[in-house]
This record gives sequence, C-alpha cells and structure tokens, in this order.
Amino acid sequence: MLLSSLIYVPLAGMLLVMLLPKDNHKLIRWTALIVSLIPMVTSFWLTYDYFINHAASSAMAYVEGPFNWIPTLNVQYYLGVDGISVPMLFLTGLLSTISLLASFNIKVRVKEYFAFFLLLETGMMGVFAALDFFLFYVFWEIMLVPMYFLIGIWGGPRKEYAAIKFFLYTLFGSIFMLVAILVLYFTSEPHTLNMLTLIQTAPTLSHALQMTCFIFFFIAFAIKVPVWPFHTWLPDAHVQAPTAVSVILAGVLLKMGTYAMLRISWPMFPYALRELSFWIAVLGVIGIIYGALVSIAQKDLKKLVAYSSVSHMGFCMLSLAAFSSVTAIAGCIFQMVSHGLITGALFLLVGVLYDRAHTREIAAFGGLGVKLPVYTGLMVMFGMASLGLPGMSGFVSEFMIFVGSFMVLNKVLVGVAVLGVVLGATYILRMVQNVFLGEFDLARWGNLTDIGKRELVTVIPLAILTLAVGIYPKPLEFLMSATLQNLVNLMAR
Amino acid sequence: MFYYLALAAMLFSIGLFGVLTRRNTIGILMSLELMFNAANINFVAFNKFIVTDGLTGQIFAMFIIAVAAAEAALGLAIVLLIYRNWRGIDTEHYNVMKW
Amino acid sequence: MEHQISSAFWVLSFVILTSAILLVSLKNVFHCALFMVLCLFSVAGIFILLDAEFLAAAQVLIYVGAVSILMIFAIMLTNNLTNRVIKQTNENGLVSLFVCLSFAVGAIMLISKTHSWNYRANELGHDNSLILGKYLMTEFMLPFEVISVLLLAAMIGAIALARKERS
Amino acid sequence: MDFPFPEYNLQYMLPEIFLFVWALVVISFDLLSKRNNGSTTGYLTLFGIAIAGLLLGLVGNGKGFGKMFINDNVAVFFKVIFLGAAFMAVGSSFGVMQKKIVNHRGEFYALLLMSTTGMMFLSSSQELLSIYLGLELTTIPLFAMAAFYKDDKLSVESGIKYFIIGAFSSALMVYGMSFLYGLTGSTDLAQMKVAFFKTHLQFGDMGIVMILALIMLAAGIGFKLALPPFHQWAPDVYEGAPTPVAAFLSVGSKGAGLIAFAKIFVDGLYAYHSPDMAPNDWGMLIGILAIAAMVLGNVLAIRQTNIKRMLAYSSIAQAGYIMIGMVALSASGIASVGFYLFIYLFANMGAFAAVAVFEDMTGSCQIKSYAGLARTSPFFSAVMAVFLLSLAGIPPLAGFLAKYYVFASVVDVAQRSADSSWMYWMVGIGLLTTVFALFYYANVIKVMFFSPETSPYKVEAPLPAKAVLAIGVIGVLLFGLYPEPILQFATGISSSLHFMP
Amino acid sequence: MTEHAYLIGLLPLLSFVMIVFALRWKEKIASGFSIACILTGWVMSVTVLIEQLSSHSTPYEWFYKFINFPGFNLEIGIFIDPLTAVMLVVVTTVGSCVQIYSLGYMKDDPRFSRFYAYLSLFLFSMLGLILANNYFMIFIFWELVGLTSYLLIGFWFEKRSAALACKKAFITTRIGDLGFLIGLFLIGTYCHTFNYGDVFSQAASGIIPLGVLTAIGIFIFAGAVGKSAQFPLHVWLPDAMEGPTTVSALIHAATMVAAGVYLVARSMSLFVWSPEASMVVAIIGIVTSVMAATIALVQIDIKRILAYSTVSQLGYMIMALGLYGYDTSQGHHSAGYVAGTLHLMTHAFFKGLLFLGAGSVIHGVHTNDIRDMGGLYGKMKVTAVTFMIASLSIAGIFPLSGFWSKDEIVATTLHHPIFLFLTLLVAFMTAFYMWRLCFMTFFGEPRDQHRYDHAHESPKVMTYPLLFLAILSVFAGWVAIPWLPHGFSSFVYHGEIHHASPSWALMIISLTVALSGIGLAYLMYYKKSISYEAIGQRFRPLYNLFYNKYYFDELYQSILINPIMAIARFMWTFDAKIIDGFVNLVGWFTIVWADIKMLFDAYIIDGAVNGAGWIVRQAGHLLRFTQSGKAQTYALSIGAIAVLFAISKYEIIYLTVGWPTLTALFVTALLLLKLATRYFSADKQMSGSKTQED
Repeated sequence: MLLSSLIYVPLAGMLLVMLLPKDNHKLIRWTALIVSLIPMVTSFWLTYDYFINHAASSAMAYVEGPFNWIPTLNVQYYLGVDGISVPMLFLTGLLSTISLLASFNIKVRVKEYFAFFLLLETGMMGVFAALDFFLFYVFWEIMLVPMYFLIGIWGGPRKEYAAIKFFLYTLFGSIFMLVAILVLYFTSEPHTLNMLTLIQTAPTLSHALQMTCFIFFFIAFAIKVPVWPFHTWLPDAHVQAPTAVSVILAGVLLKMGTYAMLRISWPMFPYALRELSFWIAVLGVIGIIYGALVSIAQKDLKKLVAYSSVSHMGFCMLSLAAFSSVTAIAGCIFQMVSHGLITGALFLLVGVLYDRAHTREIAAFGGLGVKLPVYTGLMVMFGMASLGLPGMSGFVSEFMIFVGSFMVLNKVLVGVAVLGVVLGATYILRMVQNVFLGEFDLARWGNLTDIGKRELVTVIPLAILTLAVGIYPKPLEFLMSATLQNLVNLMAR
Repeated sequence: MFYYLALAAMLFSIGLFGVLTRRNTIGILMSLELMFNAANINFVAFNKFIVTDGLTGQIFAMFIIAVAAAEAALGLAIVLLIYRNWRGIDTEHYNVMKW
Repeated sequence: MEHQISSAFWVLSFVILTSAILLVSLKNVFHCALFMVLCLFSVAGIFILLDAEFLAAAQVLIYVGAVSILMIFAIMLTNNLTNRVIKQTNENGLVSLFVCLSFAVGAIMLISKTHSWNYRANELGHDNSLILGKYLMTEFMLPFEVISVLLLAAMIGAIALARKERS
Repeated sequence: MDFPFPEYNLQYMLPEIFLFVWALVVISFDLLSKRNNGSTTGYLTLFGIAIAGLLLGLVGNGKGFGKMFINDNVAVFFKVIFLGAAFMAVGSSFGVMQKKIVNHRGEFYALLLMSTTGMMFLSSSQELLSIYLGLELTTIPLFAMAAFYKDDKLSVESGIKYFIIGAFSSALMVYGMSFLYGLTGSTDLAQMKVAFFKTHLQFGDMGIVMILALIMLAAGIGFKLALPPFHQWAPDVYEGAPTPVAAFLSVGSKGAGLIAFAKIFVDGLYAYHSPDMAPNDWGMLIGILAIAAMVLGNVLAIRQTNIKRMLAYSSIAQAGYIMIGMVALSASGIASVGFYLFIYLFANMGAFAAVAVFEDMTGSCQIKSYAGLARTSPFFSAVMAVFLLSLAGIPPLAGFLAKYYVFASVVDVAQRSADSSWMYWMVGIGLLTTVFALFYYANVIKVMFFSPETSPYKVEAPLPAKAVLAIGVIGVLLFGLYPEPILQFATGISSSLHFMP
Repeated sequence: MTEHAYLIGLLPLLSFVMIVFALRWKEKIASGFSIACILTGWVMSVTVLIEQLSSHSTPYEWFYKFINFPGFNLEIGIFIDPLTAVMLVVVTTVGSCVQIYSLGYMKDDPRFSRFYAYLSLFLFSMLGLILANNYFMIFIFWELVGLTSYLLIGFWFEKRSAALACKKAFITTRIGDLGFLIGLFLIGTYCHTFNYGDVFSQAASGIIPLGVLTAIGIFIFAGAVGKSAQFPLHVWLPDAMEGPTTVSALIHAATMVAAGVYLVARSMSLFVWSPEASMVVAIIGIVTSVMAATIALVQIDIKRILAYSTVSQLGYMIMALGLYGYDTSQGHHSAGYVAGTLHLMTHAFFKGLLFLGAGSVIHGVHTNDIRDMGGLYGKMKVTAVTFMIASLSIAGIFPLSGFWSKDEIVATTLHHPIFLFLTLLVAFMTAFYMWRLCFMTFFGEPRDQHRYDHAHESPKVMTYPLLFLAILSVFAGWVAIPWLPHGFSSFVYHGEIHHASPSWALMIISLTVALSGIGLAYLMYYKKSISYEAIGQRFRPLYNLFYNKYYFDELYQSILINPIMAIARFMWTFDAKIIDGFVNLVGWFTIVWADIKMLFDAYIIDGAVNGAGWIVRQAGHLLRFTQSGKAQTYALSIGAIAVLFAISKYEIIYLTVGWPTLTALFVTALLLLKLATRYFSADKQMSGSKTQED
C-alpha cells in the first residue's frame, strides 16, 4: 500500500484541487503543497525504512501484487522498489514538493496548474515503482500530458512549439518501446509482461530479437535521457517551461530514461549490451563534450543549464556503457541523484533571477554579486557542484563514473570524456563571471532584490543534500549496493 | 455464357465511363443504372448457366433493381436540391469542399 | 455443352451497347434518357433470353416505367429543356477512357480464361415466375421485408429532401 | 421442388423490428404534433433506442428465417455499438434540431433509426444478398441525412458526393458479388466456404476472376470504411453534413463496413486465403490499405483548419488502425477490432458531439474558433481534450488500450508465422503515424488551452449533449482503466467467426 | 598530537563555517576567530613536526572507508611523515602571517569577513591536501584548493580583470587536473586502490607495467603542472595577481603553487621507477624556470615580477625532483629530493615575505608599477629591509636560507651539464631581476612625487609578520647546512638517507653567479652606468618576446580558446540548425523537390521548423491534390485502383512482366493521360472562359 499511496495521493490531490474554488489561489496553492508533502514524507520514510530493513538484499521490497488488472492481455498491477528506484522516489518526492513551492508565483490559471502538477507527480512515482511493462508504459505516458500542458500554458514565448516538440519526441520514442514490449510479450513463454520474469527469460531469445528489442528500448529511453542525437527537444522544453517544470524535467524526467535502461533493457539483453556498449559509450562521450561545448556558446542562462544537462546525462550514458563495473553503475545512480539536485537547484535559481529581471540573457547582467550576495553564493555553489567540485555530489558521481568506466571501457574514450570536466568548468565559470562578477550596472539592475525566503526554502534543502551526498555518500551507496551487485551479475550473464 | 458476361463487362465499362465523365448529374445517375444492369445480367446469366439449383441469381437481380430504383429516387431528390441551390446540375458546381 | 447464341442476342447486344455508348456521350440529356430506356428495355430482352421472364417484366416496369419517367421529370424540372449545350464530359475524360477500356479488356480476358464456366447450361423450366414467387415467400422472405423498409426509407428521405420549405 | 417455410423465430430480431416500428412512431408523432414539439421527438427517439438496447439484451443468440438472420456474439457486439452510436448521434443532435432542421425532425430521426436497423440487420446477415441489402439500408438514409440542410450548399454537396460515390461503389460491389456468385454457386457465406474447398475452385482458372471479384467487393466495403483509396469522399461529406450525421457516419457506417468486411473477407473467404494460397498475400493487401489509411489520414489531417474535416481524416486513420487488427486474421485480431471500434465509439462520438455543441453555439467549425476556450469553458475543453487524447492513444485513456490490443494481435501473429516481417513494418509505420496523429490532435488542444486570449464564447450544452459527452468521457476513462468486461465481450466475437485460434 | 593532526585541517573549516553562518556581520570576531584557529593549527603543526623528529620519521596513518564497492574502495584518511610535517608547518606559518597581515591590508574592505572565510576555507583545503593519505583524497582537496584560489583571485570581482583572471586560473589548472584525474583512473584501474602506501608498494613490486607507470607519472605530473604553474600551463599565475596581494602571498607564492611540487615529491616512489616520466618532469621544470626568469627580467608590475619569479623557482624545485627521480631510476644517488623539498620550504618563507612586502609597498603607494616607485626606502624602512633580506635570500646569498636550498639544487644538476648551465643562468637572472626590483622600488629618485608623498610605512600588524618571515628567510635554510649531522636531509628524504657532501666549489660558483646578477642590477638601475634602455633597444626582439611573455596568452587565445569558442558556436549552430530537424538535409531535398513541383514555395520557410513535422506537412500539402473535391475524380481513383489491382493480378502478364513493372506502366500511363487532359482542358478553359461570359 505504501507505493500505491505514493502514486495515488497526488492523484487524489489533483481531484481535490479541481474541486476547490477557482479564484482562491492561496487555498489552491497550499492544498497542493500540503498534498504533495504526503508523498514526500512517505518517500522519505520509505527511503529510511528501505535503508534499515531491505538494503542488504537485492530483492524487490514493498511489493504490491501482482494483481490481475486486465487478464485478457495478461496485464498486471505490480509494484515494487529496489535500490535503484528508492533514490529516484526520494528525489521525486522531494523535487515535487520543492517545485510546487517554487510555483507559488504562478499567477494565471492557478488551479489547472497545480492539478496538472499533481498528475505529473503521479506519473513519475508510478514509473519508478512499476514492475509490469504495461503499467510502466502507462505511467511513462501519463506524464506526457500534464507536461505538455504545463509547458504549453505556462511556458515562455515559444511554449507551444516546445510543448509539442517535447510531446512528439517522447511519444516517438515510446512507440519503439511499445513495439519492443509487444515483441517481448509474445516471444516470452508463457506470455508475460512481468519485468522481473522477463529479465530472467529474455536472454534466451534469439540474437536478432535481442538486438532489435534492445535498440528499440534504447531509442525510447535515449530520447528521454536525452542521449546525444536525440537531445534537441530538451533545450526547447527546458527553456520554455516555467521554472518549476524545468526543475521536474531536469530533476526527474531525464532520470526516467537512465532508470529505465537500468531497470529494463540493460539486464534484459546482456548480449546486445555487450555488443553495443562501445557505441553507447561513444554516444555518451559525444553527449558530454557536445553538451558542454554548446553550453559554452549559450547566451541564455537557462539554455546553458539545459545544455549542461545534456552533458551531465552523457556521463550517465558513459557509466551505463561500463555495465560490468559496479562502481560505474553506482556512479550513474549518483549522477542521476546529484544531477537532479544540482540542476534542479540551478533551474530554481535561474527562475529566481528571471522573476526579478525578466530576462535570462547572460550578457545583460554583470556584477550581480554586489547586489545579490546570497543569491550569488548559492549560484556559485551550485555552479561549482555542477562542474564537479569535490565536496559536492557531482564530484562523487563523476569520479565514480570515470573510475568505473576507465577500468572497463576504452581508455582513450574515457580520457576524451574527462575533457568534459574542463569544458564544464569553462561554461559554468564563464556564466559566473559574466553574470555575477565584473562591473555592476546600477542603473539597470539597481532595484533587484536578493533571493527571498520562500525561494530560499526551495533551494536550501537541495544545497544541503548536494553537500551531504558529496561529503558522506556512504548511505546512498549502501542503499543500492546490493541491488547493483545483482544487476551487474544479471548483465554479466 | 462468355458472351453474356462479356456483354455485361462492356456495359459495366460504359457505365463506369459515364459515371466518371458526365458533367450532368442526371447523366451520372443514368450511367449508374447501366452499371447495376451489368451486374444484373451477370447474375441472371450465372443463374442460368452455372448455378442449376435455385433462383438466387434472379432474385438477387430483382433486389438490385429495387435498390437501384430506390437509389434513383433519392438521387433525383438530391439533384433537385442541387438545382435549387445552384440553378444547375453541372458537377462543376459541387466541388467547393476539397483538400 | 456450349449454349447456342441466338441471333436475338447479337441484335440485343448491339442495341444495348450502342444505346449505352450514346447515353454516356450525347449532349442532350433528354436524348440520353431516351436511350437509357432503350438500353434497359433491351436488357429486359436479354433477361428473357436467359429464362428470366419475371425479371424482364420487373425490369420493364420498374426501369422503363418508373425510373425513366422519374429521370425525365427530373430533367424537365432542372433543365429548362432548352437544350442548353453544356460540355458533357469533365476533365477526366481521357483517363477515364483508359481506365474503362483497360477494365473492359481485362475483365473480358479474365472471364475468357475461366474455362469452367463454359461447360453446361441450366434447364430452367418456364414456370420461373412461380418458383421465384415461392422463393420470395420462403427463403428470401426477410430480404423481401428489408427491401420494403429500404424503399420506405428512400421515400421518406426523398420526400424530406424534395419538399420545399415554407418558412 | 418444395419450399418449406423456414422458422421465422421473430423473437431474435425483436430489436430490429422494434426500431423500425419506432421509426414509424417517431415520424408519426412528429407529423401529428404539428412539428412544434420542442425536443420531444428527440427524446422519443432516445427512448426508442434505449428500449431497443434493452430488447437486445433480452434476446438470446439464435437463428431466424433459416440462414437469413443469425444473432450470434458478433452480431450482438456490433449491434451494441450501432445502438450506442445512434444514441449518441441523436443525443448530440438536439442543438441542430433547434436551429437548423426545424421541419423535418421526425424524418431525420426516422431515417437515423432505419439506418441503424440496416446496420443491425447487416450484423446478423450470413449471406451476400442480405449483406448487400443491409449495406444499402444503412447507406440510403444516410445519403438523405447528409444533405439534410437543404439550403446549405455544403450539406447538399456532401449529400450528392456521398450519394455518387456510394452508389458507384455499391455498383462495383454488386458486380463483384455477381462473380462471386458465379464462382461459388451460392450467396451463402457458409456454402461459399465449402465451395472453395472443392478442388476445381482452388487456385487455378478460377483464381483470377476471384481476385477481380474480391477487389470489387473490397472497393464497395472500403468505401464504407473510408479506407484509402476509397476514402476521398469522407472529408468532404463529414465537413458538409450535419455534425450528428457525420458522427453517426464515422462510427456507424464504419462499423457496418467492418462487419461486412469481417463477414466476407475474414470469415467467409477464410478458406480462400488459408490453405494453398500464399497466406500473406491477402493479409498484405489489407495491410497495405491499412498503412495507406494511417499515413494518408494522419498526414492529411495535420493541415486541416476545419475540425470536422480534421476528424474525418482522423477517422480515416482510425480505420487504418482497425484494419491492422484485421490483418492479423486471428481470434485476438478480430477481438481487437471489436474492442477498438467499441472504444472508438466513445471517443469519436464524444468528439463529434463536442464539435456539434460548439457548432450549434457559434456556427463555426474552424479550429481557430476554439481559441482560448479553456478559459471560458474549462470543463468542455477538458472533455474535448480527453476525447482527442484518447483518439491519439495516450494512456491511460481507452484509446491507447485499443491501439495496444490491435498492435499486439498483429505482433502475436507476426512472431508466430514465418515470412511475416512486413507485419512488423506495418506495426512500425502504424505506431509512427500515431506520432503524427498527435500533432493535429494536440493542435486543437493547443488552440483551446494555450491561446493567450480568452474565447468570446462560453459553451452551454443542452442536456442530452451533456449526457453524450459524459457517456463519452466515462467510457473513455472507465474502459481505459478497467477494460476487462469489454475485452471479454470482444473476445467472444471470435467464437462466432470461424478461426483457427 | 600526531593522531589528532586532522584537527589542524578541521580548525580552519570550523572557522569558515563559523564565519559564514554566525560571525559574518562581526568582522573583528570573525577575523580573530580565524586567526586563532590558524595559530592553534600552527602550534599543533609544530608539535607534529617535533613528534616526527623525535619519532625518527615513523609515518602515521589513519583512514576510513568512504565508499566501498567490490574490489574498489575510496578512503578518507590522514598520513603523516616528515614531508607532511614540514609542509604543515610551512603552510600554517605562512597562513598565520598572512592572516595577521591581512588585518591591516584588508581593513577597509567591505567583504572583510568573507575574506577571512575564504582564507580559512583555503587553509582547510590546503592542509587537507597535505594530510591526505591517498590520491583520491588529495584530488578532492586539490580541487577545493583550486576553488578557493578561484574565489580569492576573484575576490575583487567588480574588477573585470580579476573576474577574468579567476576564471582563467581555475580553468587552466583544471586542464592540469584533467591529467591528474586520468592518472588517478590509471591508478584505480591497475592498483584498485588509491592509498599511497599500497600504490607505492605495487609500483615497487612491478605489478604495474612500466609503460603504465610512466603514464601514471606523467599524468599525475600534469596535475602538478597546472597547480604549480609550470610550462605550458603557467599562464594563469601572473594573471592571478589580480587578487589581493595577501592572497598572492599565501596561495600563489607559498602554499598552493607548492602543492604541485608536493605532489611530485609525494609520488616520488612512482617516479623513481620510470626514468622517462622523471625526465619529462625535469625538463618541464628547467624549461619553465628559464622561461619565467627571462620574462621576469623585463616586467614592470611588482607583483608580476614576483609571480614569474615564483614560476621560475617552482620550476627549480620540479627540476630537482625530476632529476632525483631520473638519477634514482638509473641507480645513482642524488640530492634532488631533499633539494626540492628544502627549496619548497625556504621559498615559501622568502617568497611569502616578498609578496607581503610588495603588498605593503602597494598599500603605501597604491600602484603596482615599479616605474612609479622609487626611493621608498626612506619612507618604509621595515618593509624595505625585510624585502631586501628576502631578495638576498632568493638570490642565494650566503648564509641566507635561499643559499642553502639553491646550492642543493645546483648540486643535483652536477651530472647533467645542460641542466647545470641553465640552473646557474636562472640563478643569475633571479639575482638580477630581484635586485632590479629592489633598486627601482626602494632606491633612486622618486619617479612619482605624488605617490611618494602619500607613501607611508604600514601598520604594525602588517610589519610584524614581515619581520617574522624575514627571520625565517634568514634562518630556515640552516636546517640543511651540509655539515649538520642530523639536518634536513636526514629528516626529509626518499628511499635511504643521502648526504650530499658539501662542495665548496659549487657554493662559490653559485654565490658568484648570484652576486654578479646583483651587481649588474646595481650598475643598471642604481648607478645607471649601464643604460637599460640601450640594452633593451639592442635586444629589441628578445625584449619584446620576454615582455610579452613569449606570447603565450596570444598563442593560447588563437590556437585554443578561439577555436574552442568557434567550435562551441559552431556546435550550437549545428545543434539549432542541423540536428534539430535535419533542416538542411531535408531542406535541400525539398528545395529540389519544390523546383520540380513549383507548388509549395511559400511553405518552405513557414514550415521549416521541425524535420519530421515539416516533412509530414509538406507531404500533406502534396497529398491535398488528391483531394480535388470532385466526386467523379474520387470515383475515378477508386476505379483506377480497382483496375490496377485486378490487372496486377493478371496471371500471364504477371508472370512475364512482373507486377512492379506493370504497376509502373499503369501509373505512368495514368499520369501521362492526366497531364494530357490538363493540357487540353487548360487550353479549353482559356478559350472557354470567353464563351462562358456571354
């Protein structure tokens, strides 16, 4: 029931919000926030309990089901979590609440906004908890709709374009997943959509089938990640989306791709993985370098952060290619968590600035450190975290990814990937220099105010977690080590 | 046998041509009748030469005649409407909706 | 055994095809209607050759008696009978000709290839009408009822459409 | 020759009889009440349809009139759909009745009921003649209904177009049927099936004409389904015809075509394509048509500015998806077709009902008129969005499940039979087109929700239309989340058709 | 005390945290707390040093498993041996001095307490770096040091030059760190541990292939190149002088830049197995040294001269360590290790002093340009004296500490003639430019009267640290007097204790060289008997080369930064234009298509947004021609397709021609006919339109 409550409390919250009077914005906001607190606390408690009671084994915990849902199609309602989903649920719970809090400045169509947001949370939670393919797919798709609306209604100037682009891109990927699911279902004997069973049986399929399914799944997930050539929806969606949605996009949605790879296609098709891992790594490295280079050229603050996501998710792909190393895979999870925290915070902060200055053009600013010291401090801190400074979570993850993948992958390739660290420093520092350092334009920005209390509340938890994971990553590592070991064994079949 | 069928095929083709090319809507209706008649000839011929038991072919043909009559009646009603709306029954009138 | 093709068939076929061609090519719609009558009348003759007397009668009654009159009325209602020369074919003429010719040739070739159709003729008695009537009352009763519904529907539809609105 | 009178077993066709009688009742009532009875005629029709539904639930499976009428699982399933379509079409027609068709309400409803009767008759037919008559009875009233706005050029145009193409394709079909009759010596599907097994009818000299016949038949039925290349009438007719008629066309006519197709091609001629003939040949032809439908429909819909036209193209595309289930030529395939149509009923009728409501209010069918509607009529817009998203196949709405089932049944067949890689391509293209489909569905949503300005309209739907919208939404949501009953119902179809499992 | 050595590192962290979260608004308390922390640390460091001395250099190690995966651990821990102890003392000493000094120097700065916070953070990082017991941890602090350096260089971030400089410093050092990181990965891959001891023992046992060892050495050295500003990554250090002078003194003279040297020294157990890596180190060191010295000859900014001097001296140390590694790998004994580490220590003191002195001067005259100074000796006696002591020390004048360390270095190069020559050359140049600086600053006529009038001696809080450091500059080297039985070389050493026998000849030579350098400077800048303008004129190209720092910045700008930015911008365009929608590809295709069809020109621009959607829409546009709106045309297409299907199936033709050909023929015929009718009907329409009118 725990997992179901995680999924359906936001849904109930959505219905509740829809029942509220349209004009009472305050009530709507607080209702949504309080509703979202429930799954957040639940996810925290879940993490804690998993840590205490279940982390030692790789078995699924809090399993619900399998209950027959659509018997004709062998669809089951089957939920469960393990060491890789728990951190994601934690992140989802946390970021949802934070984003809702950050959405308090939404002024138009408030009711719809919060309703959609809660629906979004339902989808996200579901993806991370589902163990049945159909269920997984349904949750995977459910998010698209609220996301589409959230970007399309409350987004920036090119919101419509961005929204439909996001929608189409992701749907395009999803159809590949659907085909692969169907093929898997019908080739499995007996027909099943149960992921855990399929993980056991899928490696017995014919080679061609495995390759096909793997590639199909890869395309579907890669679009979500996004892996290099599939990334172009991301800058548009991120830039046009309202702040809180960007946070969710970067913090949770992108993680779904990598999570799904780890949960589904990686352990299911070890042969295909073995054959293709080099190319996946190449894509990852291209993503790292490419994303970073493009970030350097950005003039828009948010776009910079968006492209940095491409770079950072490239790290994830690199580590996923190094599937035989527990360290690398753990690095991937660390990177997912830390990217969620850091980039989420960066988007929040960019949003804070945008709210005040109504522009995000890097060149428009300068020397803001004088006027907004706290804001600057936070921004620099998260910038540093983003470029992988030790003591912050980004470093731990990048280091683990590099060490792990260096051991098993082509060393030159990883060496090239390490360049991303310098390029990362370049775009972050360039941004910091242009926005916060240098001379301050008093006439133009004289009336900017420093970050407010509510905004601080949204950012501080992320800062604390970033530092905590960076300084003492052991709990997180313990949380997932058994699961990862099991996964690596599965992938080594 | 073959000749009947060939006759029907030719009649059908002529009717087809009429439907495809006449600009007068009533002309189209008349050509349609030709097509139905071709089918009728087929049915009756098959009934006589191939299907020895029963009169299904003839009955089918009869129903076709009836349906064709009904269609003709309705079609002419619509033609009247066309005439009222455009003061003419040229097919060129009704191609407003396209694409 | 190949059925004897009587000379009546050739005459009727000639009339049918000629009048049909005239039907689709003449400019005066009224003449077309007349040729339609001729054509359908000849088809009735073909029916008689094929031992379908009742059908022939029905053909004459329904087509020649009813449909043609309807058509002519419609023509009179819609064309002021001034024989206005309007272009009788649309821009699809050549293509249609090609399609129709290839259809005719193709269909006839296909039919001619089907040898099993050429081996016997039926021994239908001359009391076809009676048998037909019995069939209609037994085996084909339901379709018979249905077609009445259909005719009713067509009638209602035609009336509803053709009635002038008084507002 | 003796002619035993067959058992009539009229009880099995009670719903049809009732519906026909009710059509007369409706028209008589309308005539007698001097045509100024408000919406009473409409309610009366709704009532009649409901009663017919009830009767349908009461009568069991059985045969009547010898082989002429059979009430089996397929028939019942499709009859439910037809009655549903009629109910929803009538429900969404009240506004039209108030504004545009003042004088002929009785006729309109009577025609609709008769058309429904035809569809139901069609579902119960087992024989070419009754299939033909059923199709004609379905279509002929629709010809009239399409042209029912007598002073509206567009409506008349759509009527004549529908008529010409309809009559033309029915001529083609009849001509094809005549060859079928000649080849098999029977019009009874069951007997035809037997005849195919006779050696001289195997792929030999007969085969070639057979193909001709089948193509003619396919043209006739493809017209009903609006399946490319026989689809071109659909957008024009949908655009011009009164919206409830278009709605009814999109589901009812399509269902009629489907059942005819299933009966002739899938059931009746199953023998023809299974034993010696290259098995994929026939399926591939349908597959090509399905692909053409999906691609054409979805691609052409994108540029439309008129929402009815857009929905017309969308329904062409949907026909393609349905046909994919047919391609499977398997039990689950036919069940998926039924399920798809059932879900399509809710989503598409709902969408059309919404369009009708909006049109009655504003007189416009342009997509751009919907701009900013979400601000003034959030509920209406949300409902519309739900329908469109269901049509686009976004989970958890039922449309997704329908698509899933259809594709699943094809993949099932594809992976079991050798030499069927083209089926995967078909599935691939089909799924790809769903992405394109989203483009235009989302466009409407975009216009309604994202537009910065506020719409000048505030949608007020009449009660029956509200009910129709509610039924649609509930159906789409409920069967998306709990589809099992309908799936069971649809799976029952295959037991009536003669499939190898 | 050794087991509590982690406190030395944690105290500044405490101070940082306290200042940031509690004492931010109370400047006095903040700075006081910070100083107290570092002073405590100093005391503890000294204690640790004494304990190390008394325990005969027994290393102490403590660690905690930070992250553990199967076959792989990341640890956090401390490791104390004599080298660590010496470094601790050096860092805390200079750190304390700088913090005290800053009380005066930064007095009026609005971000005073933040400065102390940063300083504390820096000291935490630096001390952590020194205390680390494994490569992973040293890398962590290595990066943190980089961060604090970044923050401190950019402390006056309103200055654009400072903002640029801090970025440059961070990124340049990060390039080096990249190498370090790769070295780390190599270590991790081949040793499965980062612990110094384990790595060294594996290196010694020959488990690691020699090639890999060389690679590890070179990559780790790359980190040192970045941090210690060695060629070719030295460019950031002079720019880093944009930070407050105290920062320069602490970070860019005494401590952080020494981290690279420390790293090489720490990794000596790797280098001694790889002559190639060691030689690379040595060559880079001497090249840097010579180059920086030549640049320093002609600079006019007081801090930049010192900065280049620092680079040069660091090159010295690196070279000494490299030579040690090389010699040891060849089986020779060498004093290089001791020399390098000793010079590291002494240099920290006198260079720190020089910077603080320079800071004092700048504090007095508010300029960095030595051409605007002159005659300040009278005005700021303490500063001048201590500065000159340091200058003497760096020039290597007996018996100041610089003499001893430099002597050791020269001794190291004895077996390598080229190195020997260059080392002496650098020694000469060092003496020259340092005294050029002294003469121009403190002696002669004041060149800018206004500034001269304004100049004054700094407050005591600034001069006392100068004095303290001056004492160290004089005496610190004495620990390494060759005649001392238990001197530096028997305390800090690598492998086995190696006593360099004192070489009088060498001492005299180096002293001579140093003195001649000073003498030349005296003649040129004090006596002005040799015109430096004339010399500058004479060697104009060389002068320009030196003055423009070998054009390194320009070079990097043009071969590195500009291309990268160009690539970045290109990628961005690429991303926006090509990847996003394949527009160019599709666009090209469709333009050709459009030329043929001439129909949808207008829609190309309009629709050219998104590849897939675009194609779809264009296709839709094309397909609209199928929807002519004419019922008969619809019927025609139905008929045509029925016929097509029928004849495609027609057996005879089917077998002979095949259906694709047949279909093609049929479609071609249809199209031709269609075109023909178009042509005719167009003709008729034109003629017919007239008739229709009447």
